[in-house]
Amino acid sequence: MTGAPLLRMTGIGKSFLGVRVLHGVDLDLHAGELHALVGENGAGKSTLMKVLAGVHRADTGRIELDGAEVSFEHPVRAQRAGVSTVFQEFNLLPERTVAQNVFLGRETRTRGVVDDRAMEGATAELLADLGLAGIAPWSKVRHLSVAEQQVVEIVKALSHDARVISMDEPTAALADHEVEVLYRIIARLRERGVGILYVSHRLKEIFDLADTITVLKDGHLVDTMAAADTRPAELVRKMVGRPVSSVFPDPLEPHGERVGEVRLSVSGAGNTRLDGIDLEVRGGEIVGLAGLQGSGRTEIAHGLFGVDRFTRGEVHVDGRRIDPRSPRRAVRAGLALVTEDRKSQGLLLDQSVLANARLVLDAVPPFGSGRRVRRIPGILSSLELVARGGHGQEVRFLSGGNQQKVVLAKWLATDPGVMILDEPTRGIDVGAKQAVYSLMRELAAAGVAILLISSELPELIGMSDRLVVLDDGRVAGELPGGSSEETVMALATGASVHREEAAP
Amino acid sequence: MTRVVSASRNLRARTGTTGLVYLALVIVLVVGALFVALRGGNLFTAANTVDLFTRSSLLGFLAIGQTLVILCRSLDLSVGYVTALSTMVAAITMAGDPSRIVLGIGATLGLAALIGLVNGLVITRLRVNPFIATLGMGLIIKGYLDTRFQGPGGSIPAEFQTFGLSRVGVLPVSTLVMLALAVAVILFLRRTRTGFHMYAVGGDAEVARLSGIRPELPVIIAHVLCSMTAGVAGLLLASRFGTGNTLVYGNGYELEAIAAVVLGGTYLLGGRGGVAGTVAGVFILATLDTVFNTLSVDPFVKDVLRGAIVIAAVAIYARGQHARTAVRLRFPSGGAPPPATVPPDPPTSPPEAEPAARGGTR
Amino acid sequence: MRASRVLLAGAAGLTLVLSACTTDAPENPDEGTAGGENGGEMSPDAEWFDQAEFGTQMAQRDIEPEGPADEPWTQAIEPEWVDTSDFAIDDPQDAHVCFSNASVSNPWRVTGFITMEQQVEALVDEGRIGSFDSSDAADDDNQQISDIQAFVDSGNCDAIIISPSTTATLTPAVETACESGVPVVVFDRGVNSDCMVTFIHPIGGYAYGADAADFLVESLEPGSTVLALRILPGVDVLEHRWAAAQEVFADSELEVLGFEFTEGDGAQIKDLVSQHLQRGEVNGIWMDAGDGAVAGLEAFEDAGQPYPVIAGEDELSFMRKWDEEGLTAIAPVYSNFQWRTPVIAAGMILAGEEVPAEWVLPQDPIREDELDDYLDRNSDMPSLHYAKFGGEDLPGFPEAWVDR
Amino acid sequence: MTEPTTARVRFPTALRGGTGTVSVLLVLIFVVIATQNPSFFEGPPLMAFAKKAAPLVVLAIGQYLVIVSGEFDLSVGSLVGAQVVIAARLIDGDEAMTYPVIGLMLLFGLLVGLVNGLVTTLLRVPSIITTLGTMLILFGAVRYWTGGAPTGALSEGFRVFGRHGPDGVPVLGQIPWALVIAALLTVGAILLMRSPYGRSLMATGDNDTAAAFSGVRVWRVRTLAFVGSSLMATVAAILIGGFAGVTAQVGEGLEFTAITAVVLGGVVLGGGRGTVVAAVLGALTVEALFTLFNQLYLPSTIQPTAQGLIIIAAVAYVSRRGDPRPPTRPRRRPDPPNERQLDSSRR
Repeated sequence: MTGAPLLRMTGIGKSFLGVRVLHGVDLDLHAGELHALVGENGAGKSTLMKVLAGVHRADTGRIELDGAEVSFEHPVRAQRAGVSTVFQEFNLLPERTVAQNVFLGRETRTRGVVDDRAMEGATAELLADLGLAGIAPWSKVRHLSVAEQQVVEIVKALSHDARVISMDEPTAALADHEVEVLYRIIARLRERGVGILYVSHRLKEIFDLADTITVLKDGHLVDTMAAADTRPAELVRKMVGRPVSSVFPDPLEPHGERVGEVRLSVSGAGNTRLDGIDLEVRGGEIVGLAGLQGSGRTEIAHGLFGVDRFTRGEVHVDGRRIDPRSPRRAVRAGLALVTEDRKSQGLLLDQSVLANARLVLDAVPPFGSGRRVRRIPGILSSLELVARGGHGQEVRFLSGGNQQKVVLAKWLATDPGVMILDEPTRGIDVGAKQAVYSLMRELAAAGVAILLISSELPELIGMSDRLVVLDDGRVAGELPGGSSEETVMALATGASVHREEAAP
Repeated sequence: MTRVVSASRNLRARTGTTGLVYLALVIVLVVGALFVALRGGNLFTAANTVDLFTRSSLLGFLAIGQTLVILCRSLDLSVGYVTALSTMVAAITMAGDPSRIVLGIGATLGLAALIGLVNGLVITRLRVNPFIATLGMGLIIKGYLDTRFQGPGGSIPAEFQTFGLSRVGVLPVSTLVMLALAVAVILFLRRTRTGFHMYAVGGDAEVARLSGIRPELPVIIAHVLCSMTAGVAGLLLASRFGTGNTLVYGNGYELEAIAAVVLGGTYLLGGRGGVAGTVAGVFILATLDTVFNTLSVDPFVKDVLRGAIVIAAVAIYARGQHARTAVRLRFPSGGAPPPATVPPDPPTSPPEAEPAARGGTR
Repeated sequence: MRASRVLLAGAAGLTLVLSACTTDAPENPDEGTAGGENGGEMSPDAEWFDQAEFGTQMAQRDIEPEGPADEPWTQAIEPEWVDTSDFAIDDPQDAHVCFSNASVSNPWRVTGFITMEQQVEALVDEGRIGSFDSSDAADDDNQQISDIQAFVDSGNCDAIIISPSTTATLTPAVETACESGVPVVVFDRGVNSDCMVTFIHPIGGYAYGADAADFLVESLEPGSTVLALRILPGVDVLEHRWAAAQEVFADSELEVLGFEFTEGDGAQIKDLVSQHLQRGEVNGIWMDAGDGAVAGLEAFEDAGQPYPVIAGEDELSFMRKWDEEGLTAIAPVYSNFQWRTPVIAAGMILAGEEVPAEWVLPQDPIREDELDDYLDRNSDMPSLHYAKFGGEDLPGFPEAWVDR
Repeated sequence: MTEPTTARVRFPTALRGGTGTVSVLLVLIFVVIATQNPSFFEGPPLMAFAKKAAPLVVLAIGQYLVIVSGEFDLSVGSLVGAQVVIAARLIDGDEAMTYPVIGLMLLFGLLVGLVNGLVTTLLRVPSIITTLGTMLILFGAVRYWTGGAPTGALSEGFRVFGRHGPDGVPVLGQIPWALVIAALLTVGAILLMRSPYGRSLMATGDNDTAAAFSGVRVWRVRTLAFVGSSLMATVAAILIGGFAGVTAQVGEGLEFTAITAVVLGGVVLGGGRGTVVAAVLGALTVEALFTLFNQLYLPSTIQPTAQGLIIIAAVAYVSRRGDPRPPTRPRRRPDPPNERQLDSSRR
């Protein structure tokens, strides 16, 4: 990479609520380069991208495009300047067509009227350029699969004649074979001289794709290096900043009555998105559910919890067969589910901490059981919840970590026998993460059976006693705790090989 | 059962809700004609056809405007009052003088637009819930009308009465104007940026904002246009009355218009639907009225039937929308292992075929 | 943000202040809104007061109508007979009569419409008409215009009866109906046209309002206070009643406390009367329509005050209350039996018989001496029935009115 | 969204969400009334005010339950009218029928609420349409049944609740039963909102997905809210019928007045925010406003204008007051196709 950079960010700093999340980060991006931005959750990658996209304004630092300083007050300013962003959340209107979404806000006009044909044509061209002629520009977005929607997002970014595209975990929602498509798209973009800023947790992708890697940690720039000269282990060490093992607390001495008993067993369970799921979790055990996004981890949690019902197979909790037809039944059977989407599925944002924490007790008989309700303040303080307004504080004013503690308190209040944690540390800070880890250990020691779902492999490996690896809706295999990431990934992705072989 | 469901789902996939609404219209026409025939009548006489069209025009104007507002995820409960005010403004401005017709139209639409602007600003700038903002605006206008006018007033010149009373064949002029306006608004929604942005703001204001749309603007424009269509409705009423009448606000036009819009398949929470469906919704209601009239149904039974039919129709649409959520299925309910082609490599499969295929498997 | 907050607070405050200001600011007389407190300068609104018409109606009260006294619905005051032989048809027993009704949205109209249906049955039995069809516009002028148009277009109607919902707005539609060549009968509220064969109505709103107001003037000491309770603004028949009352009160020494619009809702009436009673004596109540009169009287009971002198209507719950409590009262009448006349007129027209061009029916208030008689005659009838409904001789009596 | 909000956080909870605003407005109105008519606060007139306001308070409580769960109930006005007419027709002046008919009215209210609730939750018809439909159906059906105008008469026993009360109380004169009933229902509603059901209701209005994930049977909770609203409308009908007897127009437009009252109390349309007390204060404020207009001899025709201005101003003030959220609900995500949202009518 020689010559002047296409994009140069220097000394970018940003604070939220008085907490600094970026400390003077520098980053250069050249034309045709793929620059990977890595780091743990909360390291500041997304914030940096949002600063670049014009969603947030940096408190300090400057951004130069082609050597000229730019300032983006609004995402549209950034887009006009040729900096487009593919966010993690879809920014599409499901009721509008692909072409209408791609050109939203700057619809093509011919003689003063919006020209759908022209937009569709242009979209088709963009799609064809990427070798994706299969998506019809006139189909409504809600008819598309996740992967297709992801492609539409990229096309939308491209349609601005973008010279810089930043992508925030673009493969997060994609199945393995769909990732291939993304690889092809990225290759084309680079041929055209587009600079790509790429955020991902998946090391494989990073080493497959990146020219340069920048590591962020706790908002600080750790290092920027050429991918070719970097070894994965070295990268992980830089990301974590300390030996991996020390991050996760050690198991505690078990003291619960039910330790060792099978508390949750699933056999032959399936529905339209899962098949032949066999699973067993014992009291005191943490079982990790590994697998790529979309491999069926969350679906298992939802199946157990009666959100999406299993249509086949059996579920036993503490030896009793249960039919989880609704969350209510699951709760009564002693299950708890910490959902992955905290805000939309877990919290009542306008209600107080206390109202959230006692919600399940209020919703499921024995209603509002006084003894359990009285324990809630104790649970909240043992979780070290920080709320300036006390327990009457509305949850929406809390930080992500404290919000997650409220969700945990809500479930702890029910004294669950089996706890399912779906991405329990997503989007929360390091301190809160530690609290979650310690809590899991304590619960396990007390005899709770824990099923842990996480996209962060180190976390999954570090916390789990056993790992059940899923691939495309089925159990691909089981691994002992402490297995290497490579083994897990091989199992999680290996099934695609089988499938190809099995195909007629 | 399953077969019927999947057939209707396939149909829906091809034609969308609007197709379903027109199907409902046809069903209402056929069933209505059958009932009338059983009583020895004929629903499709020239007289009944004229009646049906005439009934549709007034509601049509109001419902077209309401569609725009609802598309933007707003609501306008003031249209009945704006209509009443407009009849007075038109009649008093024209004062029976043909040379003042243009002035009267201008004054009416101008005032209506101004009211819509205030509605839009109160909703977007002062962030008052549209329900309350427009209800309040309605009360304000009601108070003004009751205080300022005592009963009918003004006079509409005979030339302008052609708008309300003349017809071409079986088509009243007002219906033609209503249909022309519907076409214009359809074009507005499909061919202008503002129209596109209305869908965007109604669908997801945040996505719209991130795409560089000022989310307030489409909402304000929708309210202005909605009030103006209420103004046109007022002009129509005035031309039919030959005078202005304040008391028309008591006729519950706003709720009927909302019912027509929702019957037309427009989603009450915005972002989905359109004027074509609304026109069908209006014709459904007008057909019901004509059928009830031809059958001499008791006026109170009319209300009962109307209420029940609106609920039933919306319930049917709601079922359809529920089934439409795209779900990727790996395993058909039988639990057979996934064939290698499912899920297909998405970018290379024709997406149009997908909903139908999904409909079939469930 | 801050600025607009101030703005809002200001707007709210301003509203309060403005509303407070109106207390003593005199109304703009041009606006014609006789507001609450300025009852002292009583004079009728120009818009609704027609001195000539007022005079005519005052005179008509004292004219002996032509026709049999026991059938007031066939009587007419100073009729000008017109020839209808052009409209005569060969077989009236097959004639189809169409009726466009404004609505049956109040008890008076409900009672009247039952009477009309019973009259139709009687006429059909007599073979004077063949069949009858009605449409109901639910008080929607536009709907009624469509209804009339539908009758005209259908070509099935041998006569069209119209009870217009609003005088001014229905005029073009009635004219269209006239132009179709079918005989048109208009009753109750009129239209601004004389194209119809006959226009049937009782003497009118001025007479009604004056009957009530005259009674109050006679029965109350000078200087007594009177409260006027009205239903809605802008409805001509009601406005005429009030205009006449204003005319009468202006010449009297009664103090009119003001008027209130009640929408005919008992709860509103009772609340408004209670509030007036909190502020001072009310000696008389004038009402432009009697429904809800009982609620108004209850306000006096609940406040522990003596009953006022009251002008109600010939509605039965009021008349029974009057009887039970021995009130000083009058029941002005807007003759409900007028609902019989249009169908009879239609039958006469189709038979080619002469009818009055303007068929003015008698309209006599019920006074104390007639009270027992009318209560007797209507003893089976429910409340919200009108004493002078005039259907005692019809075949369906009394079940049709009792079981509604 | 996450701006520092220390200033607001220090506000006592009771003053947030509009309760403060409506209290101030109510006091302001009472002060103006007092300047116009000092005798207003002398017992009897105040009790007369309470008697008149009680039905709206009861209706506002019912409407509050529905609004806080994220829905609307437009059918209450028609229901009040229907219930009064039913009572008059069935009692027909017969004292012995009073209590059986009241029982029947409550059953009918229950039925209407169930229909509203189940159609909204299970058939997924937006509540504004459902209740608009029931409004039309009730309006038409009752009039069809009685031939257009109410028939029959209420018994004195029936009218006691809305019209009378224990007499001879010092200073106040008579304490209307209506006031007692409204007060009891207010207390009951406050307790209800503190009960597990009330908390589940509030949770449903805030975020029905999260509530369902926590084991709340969303459809049931919402349906019960509609039942509550209809039962309250029935009680209001008993009070209104008792207060003023039967007239043809009874109940008309009450649904909008009730919604106005609730919103004026700062209860947010869309659900999840606001208190019973705020709704009750809102109802009192609306009634006080009507009284004020009257005391000021404001021409009754201009009253709607003032009412409209004050409602808009009050709601604008509440929504301006430091709520950093946009007025709409948290934005709707395009549902990721492989993760269906849990929703109310799944089960």
